Amino acid sequence: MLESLTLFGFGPDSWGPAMLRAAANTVAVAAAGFALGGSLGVLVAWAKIAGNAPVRWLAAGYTTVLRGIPDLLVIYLFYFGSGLLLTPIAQMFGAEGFVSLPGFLAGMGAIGVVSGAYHAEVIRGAFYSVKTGELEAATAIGMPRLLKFRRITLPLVARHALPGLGNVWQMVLKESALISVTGLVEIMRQAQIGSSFTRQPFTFYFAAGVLFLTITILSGLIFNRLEHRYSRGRA
Amino acid sequence: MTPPAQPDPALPPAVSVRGLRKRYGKLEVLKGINFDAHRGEVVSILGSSGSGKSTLLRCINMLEIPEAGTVTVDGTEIALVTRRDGGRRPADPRAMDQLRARIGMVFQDFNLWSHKTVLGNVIEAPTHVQKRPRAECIAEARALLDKVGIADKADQYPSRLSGGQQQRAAIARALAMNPAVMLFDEPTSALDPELVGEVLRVIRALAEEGRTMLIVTHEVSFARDISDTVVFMNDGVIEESGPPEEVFAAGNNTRLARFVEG
Amino acid sequence: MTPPAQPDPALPPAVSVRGLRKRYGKLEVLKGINFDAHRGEVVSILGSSGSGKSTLLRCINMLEIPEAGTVTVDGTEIALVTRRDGGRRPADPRAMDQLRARIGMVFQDFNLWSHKTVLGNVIEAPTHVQKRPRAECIAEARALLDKVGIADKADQYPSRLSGGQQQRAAIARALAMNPAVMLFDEPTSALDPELVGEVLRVIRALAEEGRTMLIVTHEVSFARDISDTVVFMNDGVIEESGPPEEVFAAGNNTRLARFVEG
Amino acid sequence: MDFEFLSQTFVALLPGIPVTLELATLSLMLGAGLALAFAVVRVRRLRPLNWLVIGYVYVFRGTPLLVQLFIIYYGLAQFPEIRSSFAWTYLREPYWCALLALALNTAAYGSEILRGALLSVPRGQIMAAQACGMSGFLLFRRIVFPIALRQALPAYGNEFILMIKATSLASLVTLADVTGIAARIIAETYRPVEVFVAAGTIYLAISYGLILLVRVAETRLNPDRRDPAPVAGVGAARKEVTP
Amino acid sequence: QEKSWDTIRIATEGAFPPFNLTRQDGTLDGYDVDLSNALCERMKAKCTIIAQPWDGIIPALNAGKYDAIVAAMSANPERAKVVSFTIPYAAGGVTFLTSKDNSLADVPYVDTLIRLQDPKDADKLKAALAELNTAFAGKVAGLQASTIATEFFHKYLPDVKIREYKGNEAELDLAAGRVDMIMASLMYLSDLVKQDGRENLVLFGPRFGGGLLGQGAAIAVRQDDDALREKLDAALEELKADGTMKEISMKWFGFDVTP
Ligand SMILES: Nc1ncnc2c1ncn2[C@@H]1O[C@H](COP(=O)(O)OP(=O)(O)OP(=O)(O)O)[C@@H](O)[C@H]1O
Ligand SMILES: Nc1ncnc2c1ncn2[C@@H]1O[C@H](COP(=O)(O)OP(=O)(O)OP(=O)(O)O)[C@@H](O)[C@H]1O
Ligand SMILES: [Mg+2]
Ligand SMILES: [Mg+2]
Repeated sequence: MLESLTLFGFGPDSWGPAMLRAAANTVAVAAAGFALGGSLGVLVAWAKIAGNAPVRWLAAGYTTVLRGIPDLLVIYLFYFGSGLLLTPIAQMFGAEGFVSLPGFLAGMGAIGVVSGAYHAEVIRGAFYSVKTGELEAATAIGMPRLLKFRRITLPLVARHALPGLGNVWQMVLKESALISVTGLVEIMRQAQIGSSFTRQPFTFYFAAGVLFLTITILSGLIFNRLEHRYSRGRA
Repeated sequence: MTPPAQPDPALPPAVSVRGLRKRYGKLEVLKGINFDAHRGEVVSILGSSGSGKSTLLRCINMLEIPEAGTVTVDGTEIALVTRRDGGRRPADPRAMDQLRARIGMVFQDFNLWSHKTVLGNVIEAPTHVQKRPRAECIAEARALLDKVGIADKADQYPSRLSGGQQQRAAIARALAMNPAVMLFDEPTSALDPELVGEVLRVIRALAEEGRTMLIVTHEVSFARDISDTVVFMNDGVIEESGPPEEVFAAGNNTRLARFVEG
Repeated sequence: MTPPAQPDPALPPAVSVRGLRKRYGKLEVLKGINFDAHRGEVVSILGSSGSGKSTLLRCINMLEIPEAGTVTVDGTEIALVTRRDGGRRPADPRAMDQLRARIGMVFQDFNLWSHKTVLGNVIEAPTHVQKRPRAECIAEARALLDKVGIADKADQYPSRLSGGQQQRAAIARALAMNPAVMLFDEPTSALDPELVGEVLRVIRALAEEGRTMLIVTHEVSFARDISDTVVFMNDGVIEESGPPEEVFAAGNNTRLARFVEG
Repeated sequence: MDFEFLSQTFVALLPGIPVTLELATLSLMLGAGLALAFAVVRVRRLRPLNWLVIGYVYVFRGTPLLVQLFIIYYGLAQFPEIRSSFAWTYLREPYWCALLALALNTAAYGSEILRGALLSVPRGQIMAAQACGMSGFLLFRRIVFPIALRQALPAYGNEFILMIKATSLASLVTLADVTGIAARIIAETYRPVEVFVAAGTIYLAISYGLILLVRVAETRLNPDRRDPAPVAGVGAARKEVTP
Repeated sequence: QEKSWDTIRIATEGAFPPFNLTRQDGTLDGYDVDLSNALCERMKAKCTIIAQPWDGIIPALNAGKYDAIVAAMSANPERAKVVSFTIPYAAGGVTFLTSKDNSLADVPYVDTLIRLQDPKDADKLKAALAELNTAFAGKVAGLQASTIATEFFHKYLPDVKIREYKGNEAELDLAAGRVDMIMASLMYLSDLVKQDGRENLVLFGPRFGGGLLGQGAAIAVRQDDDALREKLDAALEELKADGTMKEISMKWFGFDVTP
């Protein structure tokens, strides 16, 4: 116990600040990826619900493939594959050598497209539990699509989707650990670095768990508030 | 009882329906409906349960797209285009929305927005569709809620209201847009006789302002009191239509007579 | 019209309500309700919207637990115990269930189970609460659906039904349990006059079989035709009760008179 | 891309499939049972169990599965008491540790999904059942659960697929599942993209089978949603019971 | 066009002390890092050193994320198929570790290098493997995946049960008794046993090198970057010759690892 205090306190030899910096990276890459995934998810859910056959087919392909393949593959493709794609483009513009996405962007992109598939499923499920009549009432009163979406559909869907989105956020948060192959120092990578330095893997992975738990508890508070807000008027 | 302002047949009809057909799967619900409603005219639609009355109202503002036929509102036909899969859709969604904003609708099952209070339900469309100043909308909404007798429920959520209160909130919501045409689907079903009288008075006042009204109702006496025209639907077609005195004249049509007798 | 079978006052009342009080937050909805309904008696409950009629029905089979007062069904008082937090709950849940199985209820907003077909809704309780053989239940259910005129909709899901069809499905569901007491919350609100007449006949037949019926309704003529007793509620109390001829006698009570006139 | 290498890798990965499938199936079954029990505890607020479950869910949703696996596998092993106890016969084995961690993890997620679904069952539908004399388990089994399941299914489908992929963490405690074998091939050949494509195909096939199963279940549970052709706009794609 | 290589991006793992490690403040340090800096100074090149986790260290090189890997990477034939190696800059071979209460602790530590494909060592190798095969009966080895140790077991001790770990967790399972031994680089293991709390760990068995174990640690570059490799080779020769390499080695290992 005392030993871990000196390990994670704030002295010069302490791993506390490093772990906190890593935690900030985790939150940043997860939040950016979650936001990207959320936007994608809304689009894809919408395509699945209201699209014509080819659009629905595409959307189904997307959610099936991205949920089905290992996340690490997506990250590899984003991180290593982006070079293959970007280098020729950059060289056309006169750049030299290799050009590819920085770790953070590659991670954010990978998390975004993967979590987009999960977002889409959650949102789709939530949409089906909204009463049609309430949406029809908005159409009947002459709301244009976007307005209806923003003022009526979104809040009603949010009410049902929030618990599921909470799950997706938790998933994304932890998926960020895989981003370390890109060299981004997030919590799990920092734990690995610390454990190899001190040769105390268990202590570091335990600390990583505590950090993750803290982040989830804090974000859980936000989700609870949102849930409360969107459940107003519920029978 | 004073008769409502006379509709003016010189103008084009406010709502004109021609050859409307709608089916759900194998079930043909509307089998070619034709009728006109003139400006300021109150049309009651009667008919047995399942005869397609709600479906007709829903087709008029294109909540359901009819397979065939046209709907013309205020001289403009609602243009539909045929999709590749054979279904149809509104040709110009923007124009469709603008039109819908001028057609108020009170649903049979109210469909109040559950995430908004009663007041929120009423001011939603005026503030966001018509983009009028919020304070003005609130003042008007409160007046409307007062008129339908639920001013004290303005800040409640719909799930906390009794059936009749929900119905009145739905009426207030439709009126708040100040629509030229109103579609009422059984607007008095959950109301007590006192309130039915109240709604009757409101509808009459609206008709005098020149608003056109299509009212689905089961209450023969209500229809008799309020309508310029009564339409009797049966099995997907209009079987009878005309001024109430004529339509309700005994022996006119056995099906209708049986219907009215109960 | 033949009067319904006479209720027998020698037996204990089928339903007896004493000092019933119910509040939602600050709003006191029921302010001490007392009344009896004898075996085979048809009691109509009238009252303006929001006066607490639906709440009263829900309290009778304890879907809402009243803050004070007792409900006695067939001589057995529904025992409530006070919880630590001050609320009350049924003392014996099993006995409560058995009692509820003998009280049929038709809700104002139907509440059909969305995951079951119409037939599924009707046979659910007979097969699983009464545990009767499925084939028998199905046969009975089909007969009931035929009686209310929606035999052709037996295999549809509730979301595909018109308002009146849903209401009839709900009535069939309640009847399928063959209950001794029936609570109807506006059973004819979505029905056309023809069907209202039909339901009136059904209710009369049920009364003749000795069933007790409490019917919330807005239709004065319906209440007049069908009831042995009319109860008029206003603002959470019973303001008037007695045989229809007496209650509806003009000038009896200004509030009621105004209510009936509309 | 080198297709010969790809197909060789594919064949080499095949023996991992049973391990992956077995871990996923067992942990999902165990987890779903626990999840349902936990969700009921939460919805009915059975104290003090309620608090325990809240804490449990927070911890298991709030930490990476990797950490959970580490703590169960390496953490518990640090205590000589455990190593000398009966439990060590199981905890000693990576397989049981992985199964335990996976099941506990999915139970936490599943219980949240089911809780949300249970809470979304319309009150009117429950009241209608109570009015018929249903209560307790009968009410739950016949009305509440089927309605909740319809709502929960898309989200639980996500969870199934996540678990298929989560089993890959078992390779970290030395199990030779598909990922475990893939990691070994990568270590020998340094061609991660090809190997991941081969492994990805396998995971995708498994997930796709699962998605099909879930879709069949969804249409069976929502017969009223089998509309012939959805009409105009988002709102018209389905019908729900009118309130 | 030909690159002049006056700027070079170098990757190291940053989690394999004392070769390379990351300090609390995020700075990289260790034998590899000091060596890299010395090399760059010698080549008059501007260098940036970045940390890259081991899993992706070779793919990222080939994807062009950086130009060279200096991460205690053994130059073995398998890897040489996908990257090209400079001359080795550290050699110590690989050996075994167990805990003192394990019967393997009785196998003596043989502080001489057995070269796998060297004909001179063929007899020694045969004898050693025979001895190990009997000693290892019923034992389990814990190895880090993607290392030469795994390949060694596959080829020379195929009957011994092994478990593969992603990182250095095999040490934990050695402590828990789930595995009986670890095989890793001598330089890494000899540093490990010096740490606090590892008093019950001992080295045992012979030291192996050469063959599939490679000639020792070398720098990896992309296969078509011959100019860079030659430049690095030249600089390494210089550092070897003038004793700089020995100096760095003494600082980090306490003994000379120069091949
Ligand atoms: N859950 C609730 N929370 C708060 N207030 C409620 C709730 N349910 C009902 N009320 C209020 O209680 C009052 C009585 O409601 P109730 O549904 O019993 O009326 P009712 O007599 O059935 O009216 P109607 O004829 O319109 O159906 C109403 O003012 C209503 O707003
Ligand atoms: N979405 C649907 N799918 C299939 N059939 C439907 C659908 N909606 C309505 N129907 C059927 O169409 C017919 C007409 O329904 P509609 O709601 O228009 O009747 P209505 O005249 O309004 O009846 P009520 O007076 O009972 O409200 C009914 O038989 C109904 O079952
Ligand atoms: Mg209708
Ligand atoms: Mg009511």
